[in-house]
Amino acid sequence: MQPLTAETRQADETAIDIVKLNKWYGTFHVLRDIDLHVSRGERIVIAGPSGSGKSTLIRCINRLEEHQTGKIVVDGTELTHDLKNIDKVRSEVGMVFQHFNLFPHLTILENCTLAPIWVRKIPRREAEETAMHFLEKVRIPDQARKYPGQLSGGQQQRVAIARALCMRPRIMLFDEPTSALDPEMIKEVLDTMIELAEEGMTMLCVTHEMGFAQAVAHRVIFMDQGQIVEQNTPTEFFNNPKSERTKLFLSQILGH
Amino acid sequence: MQPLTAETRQADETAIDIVKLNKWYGTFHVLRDIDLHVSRGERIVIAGPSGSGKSTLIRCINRLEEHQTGKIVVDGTELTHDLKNIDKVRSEVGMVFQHFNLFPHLTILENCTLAPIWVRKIPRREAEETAMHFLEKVRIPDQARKYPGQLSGGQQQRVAIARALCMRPRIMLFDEPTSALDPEMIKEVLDTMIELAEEGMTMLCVTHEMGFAQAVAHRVIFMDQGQIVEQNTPTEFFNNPKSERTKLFLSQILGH
Amino acid sequence: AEGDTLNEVKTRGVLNCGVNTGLVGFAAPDANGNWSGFDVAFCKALAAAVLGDGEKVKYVPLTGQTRFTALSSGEVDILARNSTWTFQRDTDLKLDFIGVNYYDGQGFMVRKDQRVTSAKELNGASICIQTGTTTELNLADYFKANNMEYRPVNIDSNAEGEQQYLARACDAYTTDVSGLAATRAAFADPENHIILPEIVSKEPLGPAVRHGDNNWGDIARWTLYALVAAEEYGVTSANIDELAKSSGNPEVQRLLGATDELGTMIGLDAAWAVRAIKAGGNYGEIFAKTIGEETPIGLARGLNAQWTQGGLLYAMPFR
Amino acid sequence: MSETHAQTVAYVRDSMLPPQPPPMRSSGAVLWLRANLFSGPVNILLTLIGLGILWLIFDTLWPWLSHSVWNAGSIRECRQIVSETYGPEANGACFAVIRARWHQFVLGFYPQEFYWRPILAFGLLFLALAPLLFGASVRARRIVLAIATVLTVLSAAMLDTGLAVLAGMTALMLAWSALIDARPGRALLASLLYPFAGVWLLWGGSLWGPVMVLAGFGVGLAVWRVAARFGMLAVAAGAAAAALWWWLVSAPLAGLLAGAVPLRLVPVTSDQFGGFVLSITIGIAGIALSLPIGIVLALARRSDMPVVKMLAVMFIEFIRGVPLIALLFVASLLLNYFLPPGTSFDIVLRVIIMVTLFSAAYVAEVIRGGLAALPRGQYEAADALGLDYWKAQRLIILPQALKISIPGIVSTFIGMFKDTTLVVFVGLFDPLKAMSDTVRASFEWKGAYWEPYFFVGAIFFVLCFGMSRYSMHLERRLKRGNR
Amino acid sequence: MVSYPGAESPPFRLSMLIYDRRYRSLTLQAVVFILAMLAASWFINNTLQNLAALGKTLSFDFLFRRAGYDIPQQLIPYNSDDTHLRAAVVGLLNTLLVSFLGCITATILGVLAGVLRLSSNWLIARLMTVYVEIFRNIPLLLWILLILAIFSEVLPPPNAYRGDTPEAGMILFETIAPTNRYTAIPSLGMTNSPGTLTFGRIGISWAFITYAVAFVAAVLAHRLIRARAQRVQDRTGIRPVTWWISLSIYLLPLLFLTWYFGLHLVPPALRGFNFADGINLDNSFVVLWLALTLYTGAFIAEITRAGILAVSKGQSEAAFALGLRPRRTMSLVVLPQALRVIVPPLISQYLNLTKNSSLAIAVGYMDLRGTLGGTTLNQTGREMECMVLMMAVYLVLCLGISSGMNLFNSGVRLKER
Ligand SMILES: Nc1ncnc2c1ncn2[C@@H]1O[C@H](COP(=O)(O)OP(=O)(O)OP(=O)(O)O)[C@@H](O)[C@H]1O
Ligand SMILES: Nc1ncnc2c1ncn2[C@@H]1O[C@H](COP(=O)(O)OP(=O)(O)OP(=O)(O)O)[C@@H](O)[C@H]1O
Ligand SMILES: [Mg+2]
Ligand SMILES: [Mg+2]
Repeated sequence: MQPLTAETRQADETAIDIVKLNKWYGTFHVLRDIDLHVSRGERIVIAGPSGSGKSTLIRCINRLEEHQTGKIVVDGTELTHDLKNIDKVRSEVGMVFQHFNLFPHLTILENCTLAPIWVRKIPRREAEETAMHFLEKVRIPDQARKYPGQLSGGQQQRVAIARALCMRPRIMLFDEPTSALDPEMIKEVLDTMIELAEEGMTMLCVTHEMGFAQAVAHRVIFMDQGQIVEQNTPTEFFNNPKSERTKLFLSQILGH
Repeated sequence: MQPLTAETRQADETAIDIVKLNKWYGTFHVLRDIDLHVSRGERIVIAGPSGSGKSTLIRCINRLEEHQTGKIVVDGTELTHDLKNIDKVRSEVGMVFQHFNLFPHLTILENCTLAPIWVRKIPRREAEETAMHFLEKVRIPDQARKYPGQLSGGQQQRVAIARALCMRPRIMLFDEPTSALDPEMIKEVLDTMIELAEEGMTMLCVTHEMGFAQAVAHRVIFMDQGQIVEQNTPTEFFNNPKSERTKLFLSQILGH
Repeated sequence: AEGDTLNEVKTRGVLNCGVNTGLVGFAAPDANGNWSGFDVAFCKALAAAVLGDGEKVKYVPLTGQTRFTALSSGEVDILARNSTWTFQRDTDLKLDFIGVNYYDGQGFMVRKDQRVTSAKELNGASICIQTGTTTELNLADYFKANNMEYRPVNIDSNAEGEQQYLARACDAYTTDVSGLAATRAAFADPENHIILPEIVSKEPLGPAVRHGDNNWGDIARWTLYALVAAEEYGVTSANIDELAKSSGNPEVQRLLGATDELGTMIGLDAAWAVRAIKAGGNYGEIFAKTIGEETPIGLARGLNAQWTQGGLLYAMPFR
Repeated sequence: MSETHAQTVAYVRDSMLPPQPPPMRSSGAVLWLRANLFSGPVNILLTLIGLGILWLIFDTLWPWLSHSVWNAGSIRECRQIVSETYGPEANGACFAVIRARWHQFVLGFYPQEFYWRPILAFGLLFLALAPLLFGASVRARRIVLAIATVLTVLSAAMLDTGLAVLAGMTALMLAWSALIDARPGRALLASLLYPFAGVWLLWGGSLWGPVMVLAGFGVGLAVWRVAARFGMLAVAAGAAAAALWWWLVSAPLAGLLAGAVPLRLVPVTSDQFGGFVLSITIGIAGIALSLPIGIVLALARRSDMPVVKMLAVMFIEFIRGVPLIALLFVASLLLNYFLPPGTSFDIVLRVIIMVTLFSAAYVAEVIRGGLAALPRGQYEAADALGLDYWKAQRLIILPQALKISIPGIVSTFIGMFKDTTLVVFVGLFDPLKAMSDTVRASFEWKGAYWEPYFFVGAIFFVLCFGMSRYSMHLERRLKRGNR
Repeated sequence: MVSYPGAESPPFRLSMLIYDRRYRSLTLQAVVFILAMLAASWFINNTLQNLAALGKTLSFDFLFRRAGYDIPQQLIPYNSDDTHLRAAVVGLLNTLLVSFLGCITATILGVLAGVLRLSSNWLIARLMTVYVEIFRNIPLLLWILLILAIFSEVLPPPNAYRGDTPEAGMILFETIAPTNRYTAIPSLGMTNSPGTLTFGRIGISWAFITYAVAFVAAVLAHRLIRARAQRVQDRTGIRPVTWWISLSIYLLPLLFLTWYFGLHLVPPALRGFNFADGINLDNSFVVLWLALTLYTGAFIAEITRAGILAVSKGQSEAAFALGLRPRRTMSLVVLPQALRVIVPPLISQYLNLTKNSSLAIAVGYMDLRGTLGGTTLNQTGREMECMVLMMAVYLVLCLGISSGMNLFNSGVRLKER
């Protein structure tokens, strides 16, 4: 709504800016000097061996984890200890978890309208309309009155995506969204994500689904031991890995 | 040790002989007129839809379930109510469960030595050596002092295999040994089983891992509604199924 | 502090009176929860004197163990629960006994077929005793002094004591003689039980108030004396209205507020004593109605007769 | 691989076998006996022992029960009737004492003409609880409502309640039931009003008292709503407003209103409470008050703020480390010392406070277990959606944690309800000991030991067993997951 | 705190007290702490004022005054001339005694009932269910009163044992006389007593010490034998039979000492009103013990059952599949796992039992509440001091038990990833 001055445009074009991010668990150094700049509309896939800090990085972006040094600026708001900033960032950033984390005591529709109603203070009627819109988008509008326990894993994960979208976030984070699913269901979820990607949503996605990465990512980031080891376009990354570790990793995941 | 007369040779070449086996749960007829002859060294994969009685059949063989009519002869011993026979059969037959069923309060090594010491009355030292031997075989000798809870699923299942092997059984039964595992771990376990197969162990395995079946099975048995519907060599079974049900089933599991 | 209790009671409109949880004749609720008995009658008289209505009493049943604390913590305004006046209670426990309404002594009850005739023969006996009472201490002292042994069977209430004694879980039941009589009276076969002649202690029972509020103590004390004096001068609930108008005895006139307004000196009105006496009658009437020889309890006046009759009851002069 | 066996194995079933009935082995009474009672020497021995025990119990209880007398004026009469009918040696129960005094065990010294009030109060309790406890199944709820209504009106009718009052009761209960059935959302609100109605019915007095207390909550809520933007400050402001209301406004206003419209029931004081009315009042007040306190304590104990956590731990461990009797003695002996000089309030209220604190500590531990059982993912998902701490607790965490904890909470409640018998030791008339003693203190019923225990025990058993069955039913329903 | 290289902290602003996560928590805690302190000081202030108004002061002097009352059951010598403190200790020991014995018997009963509830015997399983449900759903107080009534109404008075044709007879070879006051059991007598060791007023018989030493030695020897058997098994795989050696290690010294000291039972005999010579176990004690046992046993039965059911069926199946016999499966696989589930709630039942023992008040058993919180409180009027002291003792007891439980828990927790 504001006229785009040079500065706001600058901020407007940057979705996430991470500078010299460091994080420790106790004395264990999980994230080491991470620098990452994500532009609006960019889609990034993060890969790497288990324990390399991918989840931690993602979770730092909406402050599910606190970082110790460095700077994270999300959509123009710097993440500090200030609660207002944290709230602001969280309502701008949607997150989809590996294990869905739907609220089992609420119906699908209630899952989707809860945050809009209580955080965004949107009237219930309106929130429900939005929710149905996104449920249609993930192709399960008919399940709206059911409870999460009654859906299959793939459906649940799609609900989780819809739930995040209902807050109309500018950025979506995915932490291995398909790895807890049975093979048949993976495809449903990936399809939904690809559709989202096509709409130009800014996305950060931790995943090992290489097909997905090839299809939608602008950039693939490879992490190991808490550091970004390599980043590149998907084609380059898969066909022409530079570092030894990346090669080793790719041979493992593609091998099996 | 005995000279091989015609009879003992006969018995010696037959590992399991099942004749007209029928079993009911209450009034529910789970196993219907099962006839199955397994020769020594034979490797059989049992497949079939859920609830078709695969597990029940396997569990009848080492008398975890009682059958009502018919005859089961394992390694020359008929399973009756006679406790001695049951003990004998059980110490000849190793079993690996879907959910591993390791003893969580004992270390890996203790899990493996418990039965040899208390059932076979083997000196501890010797039992431990055997256990280490088999743990090496499943490639986790370094975990021997840990507790099951500290291992990954794949490692746990391999321990379960080692535990069964420590009793030096002549026959191994597997009940969906990989279906509770994450995809990466399935391979570890299948590799171990293939190795076993190569050593000529008699094996009955309930599984839906078709790659495994193709690679090691002599015979695939397809069950439905408590009956053996079709059996054939893996190649024939997969490429040229005869019965309608088999075709339907194969289209489902291979489709995904 | 001074004057507080009276004001509190007046504003509250109800007198909180601590009574026994159930001792027939002294204080016990009937099937409808109406309390009656010797101690209850005193509560009523006091309430009538202070509040003008003998029914404005809330009875707070107290066990032997909770009674004094209930009084000191202010839960009750007065404790009318057959409690013995002792030095320690009067001083260390910070209570004020306002007088004696029943002169009692501790005795023993045994069954006749035991052929015991004296407490001195009770060596080695099991004796039922209510915990938290002076009888517990007296018993210990008595047996010690006589170089005898006994097995205490501790009980929590009179009802339980009765049950244990009747079941022969103890050879003797000890408590105040009045209590023994009341208990025995309720037996199916009172004739088979005797109360031994030894009285092992003096048990002057009386109502008590908290230390520190002397005015309230005065009110309670003189209400008690009013009841006693009324008997002495022949004032009864029947003739009191008449006497209040026409008595020739100056003491009675003062007592009944016809001449001197004694009541105002203690913060009440002139007719306080009239109301107190009318509530349940004078001391003698109350005694006769609740525990006297006509009642199942069947206690003789004995020590509790007026001093003029050879007893110990002696009201201080109303002057 | 498979060449050795290839030729022999090919097999296709052409027709499926139909299921057969099982062979005749697993049915028949003799077989059942054999399998369940006499399946081995150990089992035969056990069965014989069991039969022996059964016989022993039967042999002692049956003559006593079968020779029972229901119509007599006193225990002596009872004994006479028994020995006349069944011979001099016979021993029979004298349930006449229950017949004569049952109202005393149940209703204590509550004034006879107002018996309908406690009965209505407890009848309404079921209506209040129905939407909470039996919300899942419409049928179960209707059954409970119908039974509660019919029983309430019936028992009131049996106790000589006036026709007008009866009609009023019936109308009220039917209307409320209809509300529950038609508008469950509204019914929940009505349930919230119940405590005030219950208090008014039981203790009587002016209706304006409870209404003013209720209004205080309304005022607090309104202030909080208005100031909601300020977060935590709003809560403080709401609490302060409510406190001010109760402290300054409510009493005079209530007096004023009572002057204008005297909605009054005859007051009944706590010393007239006794028997099961007392137990149930203490029990229900205790659980209703201890739940919120327990929740706060549980949250505090799981808090990551060390001071808050430490205070909660200290409180909980202190309460749990001390016998209830000691706390009751504190209520009766010491509580007055802790309050400003001159305050002295009802012993029943004091006992309720202590019982509340006591069960709050246990409830807190149960709820803490429920909270711990929730997966971390639930907290994280709530965080990620931008819900703040209190919203997350209220909307996401507590509904789930409480659901998990219901069985534990119910068993805490059962324990507490049983413990209400201990109030006898501070001079209150509990149904078990004090009431029995009182009844036995009368000349007619002296010596009736067993019958009162039998009667009171049976009522306790029915109530507690009912509750425990209910919680088991819930447990099963919860295990099946969310529908 | 660990400090991190390059961690900078922004300047402090007042609004951070509420909006900064770190400070907000501090603010909140400060507020809560101040409120708590205010409340506490308010209570304390009130108390002091009230006490002052009554002219009472807090003082524990009364503990050292003469108690003046007798206690029926005493584990250490006590008479009415002793101090209130000693009376309180006698009461505490009585509490401990009934709690300790109650825990043991309740465990035995409860475990038995719990296991039998799972028995395949229909009748026994039902009977146990009935037992558990009846005892769990009726107040403990009723059980205490009921059992007390049974004891005092049904059992004969000592008098009934008198005369040539007594109405009642002693049981168990004329050694035990249950009466409605106490159960008279034989005491131990010695013809060849080695004397006693005395500490102040507490005496311990040398014979007892000798027995204790012999028993401890036997336990140690038994352990050695077991260890040796284990070694033999480890070496050869076959466990030697040792039970008869162990048995004789326990029994032989016992028999020898008994012979040497001339130890024998002295049966109770009726003298005057009561039995003498033997030991009289007061009914108040026996009734409380029995009621606590039956009541807590019902809860323990449930715990046991749940614990056994908690071990998944897969565990015993796996053991069967390995050829282990049911008995071995129970002892090697199921029980060790069930114990982990059983012990924590079991301990909290022990806590409950200990606290419930304060219901001694209903039978007049002189426990801690009966002495310190009962007669002493009443005679001295020191309610504040007595209650505080009594609650402190219970608190210490309970916290002691539950910290023991925590130790056990952390010791046996299953190792997880
Ligand atoms: N709360 C925690 N406390 C201590 N260490 C932790 C914590 N959470 C994660 N870690 C450690 O931090 C490292 C990085 O964890 P992270 O979950 O980010 O890895 P990841 O790359 O997402 O791995 P995966 O593919 O297994 O999910 C791991 O070594 C992990 O053990
Ligand atoms: N203990 C039991 N009591 C009654 N019915 C049982 C029992 N165990 C299994 N069944 C039933 O017997 C049938 C066969 O069960 P079984 O476990 O052998 O099937 P399965 O072929 O192994 O299936 P899955 O692939 O799901 O493991 C199923 O219908 C099952 O519901
Ligand atoms: Mg991760
Ligand atoms: Mg199966």
